[in-house]
Amino acid sequence: MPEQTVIEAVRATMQAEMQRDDSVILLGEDVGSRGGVFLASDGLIDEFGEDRVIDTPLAESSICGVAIGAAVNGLRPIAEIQFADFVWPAINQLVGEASKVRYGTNGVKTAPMTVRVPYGGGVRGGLYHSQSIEVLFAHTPGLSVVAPATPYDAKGLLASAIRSEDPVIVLEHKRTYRLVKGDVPDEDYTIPIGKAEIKRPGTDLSIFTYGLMLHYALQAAEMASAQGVDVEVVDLRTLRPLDEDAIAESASRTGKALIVQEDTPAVSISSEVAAIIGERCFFDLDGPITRLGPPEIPPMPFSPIQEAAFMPSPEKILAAIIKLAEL
Amino acid sequence: MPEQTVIEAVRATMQAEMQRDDSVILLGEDVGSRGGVFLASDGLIDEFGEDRVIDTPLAESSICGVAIGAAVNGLRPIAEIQFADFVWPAINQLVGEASKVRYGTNGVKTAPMTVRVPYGGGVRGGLYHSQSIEVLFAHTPGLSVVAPATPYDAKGLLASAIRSEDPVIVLEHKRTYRLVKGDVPDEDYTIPIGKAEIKRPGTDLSIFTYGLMLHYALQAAEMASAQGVDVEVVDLRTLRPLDEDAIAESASRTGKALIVQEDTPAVSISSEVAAIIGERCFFDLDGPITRLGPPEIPPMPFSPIQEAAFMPSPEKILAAIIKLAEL
Amino acid sequence: MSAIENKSSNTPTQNSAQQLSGERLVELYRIMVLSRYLDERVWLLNRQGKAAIAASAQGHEATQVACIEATDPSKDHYLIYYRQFTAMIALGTEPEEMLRGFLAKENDPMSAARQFPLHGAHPRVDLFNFSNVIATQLPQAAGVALADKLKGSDAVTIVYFGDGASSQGDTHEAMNFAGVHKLPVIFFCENNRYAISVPQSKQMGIDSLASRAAGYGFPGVQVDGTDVVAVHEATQAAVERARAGEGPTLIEASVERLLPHTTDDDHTRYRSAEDIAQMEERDPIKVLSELLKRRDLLTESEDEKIHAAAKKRVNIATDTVDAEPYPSVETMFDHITDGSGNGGAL
Amino acid sequence: MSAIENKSSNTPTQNSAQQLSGERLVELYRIMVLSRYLDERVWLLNRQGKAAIAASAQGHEATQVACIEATDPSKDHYLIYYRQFTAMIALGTEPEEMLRGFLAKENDPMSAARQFPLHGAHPRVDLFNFSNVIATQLPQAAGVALADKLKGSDAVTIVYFGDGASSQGDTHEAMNFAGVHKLPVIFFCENNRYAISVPQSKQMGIDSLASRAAGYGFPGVQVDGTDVVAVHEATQAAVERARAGEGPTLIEASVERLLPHTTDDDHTRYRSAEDIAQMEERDPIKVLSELLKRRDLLTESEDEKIHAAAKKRVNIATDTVDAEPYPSVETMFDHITDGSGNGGAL
Ligand SMILES: Cc1ncc(C[n+]2csc(CCOP(=O)(O)OP(=O)(O)O)c2C)c(N)n1
Ligand SMILES: Cc1ncc(C[n+]2csc(CCOP(=O)(O)OP(=O)(O)O)c2C)c(N)n1
Ligand SMILES: [Mg+2]
Ligand SMILES: [Mg+2]
Repeated sequence: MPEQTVIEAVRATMQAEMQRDDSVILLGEDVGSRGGVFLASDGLIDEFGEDRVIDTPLAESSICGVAIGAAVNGLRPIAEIQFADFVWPAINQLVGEASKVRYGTNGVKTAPMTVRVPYGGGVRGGLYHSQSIEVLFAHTPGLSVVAPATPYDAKGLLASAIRSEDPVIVLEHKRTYRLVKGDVPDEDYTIPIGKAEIKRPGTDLSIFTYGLMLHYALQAAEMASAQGVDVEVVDLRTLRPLDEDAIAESASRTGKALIVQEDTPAVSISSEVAAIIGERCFFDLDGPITRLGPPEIPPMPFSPIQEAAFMPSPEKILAAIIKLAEL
Repeated sequence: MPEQTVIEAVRATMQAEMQRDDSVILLGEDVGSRGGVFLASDGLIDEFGEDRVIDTPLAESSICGVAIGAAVNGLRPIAEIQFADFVWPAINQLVGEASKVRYGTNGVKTAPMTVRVPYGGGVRGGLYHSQSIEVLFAHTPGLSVVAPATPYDAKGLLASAIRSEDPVIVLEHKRTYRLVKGDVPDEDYTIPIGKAEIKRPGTDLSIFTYGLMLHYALQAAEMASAQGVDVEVVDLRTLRPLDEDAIAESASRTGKALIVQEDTPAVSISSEVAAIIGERCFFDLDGPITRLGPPEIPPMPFSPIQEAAFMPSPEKILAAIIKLAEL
Repeated sequence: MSAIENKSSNTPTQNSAQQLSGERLVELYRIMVLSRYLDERVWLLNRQGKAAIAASAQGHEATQVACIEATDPSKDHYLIYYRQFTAMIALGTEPEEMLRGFLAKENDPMSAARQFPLHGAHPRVDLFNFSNVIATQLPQAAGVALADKLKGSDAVTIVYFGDGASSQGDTHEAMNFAGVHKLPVIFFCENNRYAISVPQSKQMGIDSLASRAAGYGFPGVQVDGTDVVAVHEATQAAVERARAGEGPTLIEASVERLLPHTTDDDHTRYRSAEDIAQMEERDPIKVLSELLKRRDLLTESEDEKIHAAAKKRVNIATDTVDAEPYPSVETMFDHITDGSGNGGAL
Repeated sequence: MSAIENKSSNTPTQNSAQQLSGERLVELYRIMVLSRYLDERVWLLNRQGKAAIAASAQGHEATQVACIEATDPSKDHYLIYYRQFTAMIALGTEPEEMLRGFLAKENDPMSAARQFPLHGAHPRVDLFNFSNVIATQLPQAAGVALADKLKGSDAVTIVYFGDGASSQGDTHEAMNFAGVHKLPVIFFCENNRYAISVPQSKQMGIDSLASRAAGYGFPGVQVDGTDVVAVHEATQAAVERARAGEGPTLIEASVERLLPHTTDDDHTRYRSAEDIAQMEERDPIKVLSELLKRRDLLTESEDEKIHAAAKKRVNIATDTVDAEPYPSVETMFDHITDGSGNGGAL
């Protein structure tokens, strides 16, 4: 089983899906001869040509609007948004339109499309190359939102997204692209959308997280184990629909919930996970439902010192674990 | 003290603020001789002229982008988005830009602007004239978001918004415009942004809500009182920043929390309120943190039967009160 | 080809593939009259409290029938907005089907009463209108056309929009994308000089939208939208261009919005009495009826029969649909996502 | 006035208010050379791991100094994007101040190291750049100009954008709004034929952006962006128009992007060797240096002195800023909202 980085898994999956199905096309800014700014589509234009790997004009609303139209008319577009911070111009087409194609036509039309959105910080991106943009998508009925954190999950969830009959937003944490390596089987597989995974079983406390923070949480869990606290780490993986049963099961079992995210906390994924636990696990808990996130300031300063202060870290997570475990 | 509807209070407040301060201008679609589609600006063009009451081209991104530029250059624009469902094209200018003007320039520039957004359903608006759009705004550092539910609050919060040195999103529930009447003093007053209000004190259970649902919750509370349950109703009023202290105080005091909203629940205001309570009131609660909202389907069908089934109602709220009170 | 052309039936095009026959002209007139009666009925149903909202096509009928007539419904794609009432009828939507939308009945063919009338997707031709949000359909149309181009199909995509919609960023992005890729799409603007209350002079700093096409590298044509023959010719030329792989065309049809914006509007608030009065001469039904009579294609009594038949048809449809059931609550949970596991629950 | 004009210094404008003196030409050259050295230094600092990212203005220098020269920094407004490195210097930003942005130092004047270099707002002239998000500045510029118009000020707003930015909906909406209201704004496009790797042919279906202005009811001018005199004249005409209340102008300056898009890019991936090689002739420093010498405004030894002075200036600035402190963590909590109660907590 070859080891790949996340970005390698993304590239290989797009390639495999384009080989598998002629109707899969890729469109976005610089996805052609440049191969994408993160090289996610490196070489694909050589293999599939300009018709299927389309360098679009610099206009995200039309990238997504064109993807909707193409999807409705028989293709399976993968739209790449260059950085998550630039998805805002396309919100109208994604949240307003794509999400309701099936519902608004009572099932006559569907929009099988994938939107890949590199997001997140810790890359010296400053205010406009670091944002987490999951909240609105995760809130919107009719959309699915996945956020793989490992090369294995990146392949399985991206394949599911491309094969889905409905729009799927794929959030790829850009810091994980080259940082995170892992085994990825050559053979075809998918991971069902909507399923969390326990990435580390434990008994004393459950961490719920996703994206880059999964890796920090796993590191913190190791450190905590040295201090005698056995932490379970649940990778949400899909942000819409959230795997409510898996969340409730883990929180009820360990009795303590810590939710860790990189996005600012107010009205966010961590709010929803906390609400699910507060409603479903109330009688099983033996500690407050705790959230760890960055401060409520615009994410995130360009200054490396301030960026580090902004981001949750394994150390900050460890501190939150110990505090909650000692209650 | 004259009685006004919500829309009358909105109109009178804009008029008073424009009289008070020459730099206040109004811009949006049909705000001129049409007086706005809800007549919020009825007559204002006659009093203030075409320079200060600007019928814009049909383009929300530029309405908000122009407002930012005008605000940065000394005006205090009030931008009207005709229906909340049409705010999506402006997200880039509001969430991406306006929210970070002060922060991104280290305080050198500010954008004192107000964006009025009529939202919400129960008006036979179907999928595209009924949406609740508060989630993303309430999530975004740098923005303030208010959601007045009464004529008195509409005046006080709109005046605060217009006088704020930073961007404020004012969410006006369009169903309340003509439905809700109340006393509004003639004299000048403001209501601080960030303060919830207990609209009905009670001892057994706290309802947290806002917008149209406030009125349904108050009706439900009356009905519950006939069944011996004394319900407190907290009007959140400001959605960013949420009044965390008021929320925690009420929930801790009554020991039971019911959060009611019209927006679909996943990753929403009700998630955040539940998370605040789950973290801060854990040891004071004697029942699960309960949320009542519509089903997770695109909001909301045009069919009147389905629309009614979608919306929370006083009866549904009462049922949730009784269930939670009996635990 | 010059960037902007002005077309009217007084300047017949030489190379037009097919002139409209007298018979077809009368047939189009018949559809227009039916549309007008049905449109009036819908407005009445609103006043009776039965139809929550309606936008009227009165004044736009000639443009819409003539445009559809130049296309091929068996393969072409139509992205409409809320004002293509007549186009829907021309594409074969029965009056009963139209009314089911307005009355939010269970069997509304477009959206099963989830959406406003005329929104959703047509069950028999590729006509759709996903949302009320102005101009979103234009980039979608470019995408539809892109798919045809990649598939090697010679289908044409026609996308309708208003003068107000021209201001949206999406309109620009769509035309730009279509221009770069020379897509088989027709951008069809029904310019009635108003976006609700906002007159064209506050919407754009120019007199004719057609002039914008030059900025995207394809032709723009302005045409009198009350003139069936002129609209048909302009559309036919655009369709030929598109099918031949030569790229998009922007057509601007000048029409009048005879009624207020929707049943919720009162245009006397913002239109002068003269402006309202002058529209009478531009009523496309009047214009075409006079033309047909001038050309001896229609007698007064045939005209009366056409009107009587339309009226009767509308009465029957109203009675039928009025008696039909509303959707049940349960169906509102259908078709959110495919629910197969990929794409997930709700 | 014809919609598109092509200007170069070979066709001198008759009514130009003020011709550039030989002295000023040399002064502009001096700024361009300083900009070039500083720009090269920043690139080097990136390769040394000290500057996280840089976008270069190399190739755009002539356009930027000439444009600024035609404006009035004491009252005009400048909405830049990340490539107006030379414009910032021309507007009086000291090399130390520029470097503080690149090295994310505490005293970065634009944003206190919260933002990428060149983003934020200038402390002394009304120059700002709120975000990295392409084209958002254009509607903002229309708003700035609207405020001036309402206040009765004769200030002009200059907003810069690239060829890629022309595709965004915001660009269209801004030009349309400005055209309707005849706002005192200059839409200044630095067209370097590439948006990162996407060539102009994939960005638009036309050869010259200036042609779009006709669709908004104001003039568009295409100008050789390596030609200081031509850019100055075109800008001066636009400034006069704007100050006189006659409305916007679109200026398209054709330039070369001599380096890759940013320090993160490698343009050999997508540009042919010939395409890269041909740029040498269009290097604006070379072009202006030759012009000055041809006109006897500059000797070889004076030129060398200018280069030596610039180099020295950049060295001093580098040493100074390198030793300066980074911001403290605490300051990242400043200036989120005013915190007065109105506008809320945080
Ligand atoms: C994005 C958006 N903004 C605002 C509206 C509200 N609205 C509905 S129709 C309309 C006017 C449209 O005018 P035009 O495009 O000229 O079409 P017409 O109704 O005249 O046919 C407006 C402003 C909307 N539906 N979508
Ligand atoms: C909305 C948005 N989309 C994408 C990007 C990523 N991006 C940064 S610069 C750039 C190319 C800009 O090209 P152009 O406008 O021609 O300016 P140039 O860099 O050539 O001066 C892109 C795609 C962005 N910053 N903003
Ligand atoms: Mg119109
Ligand atoms: Mg460029």
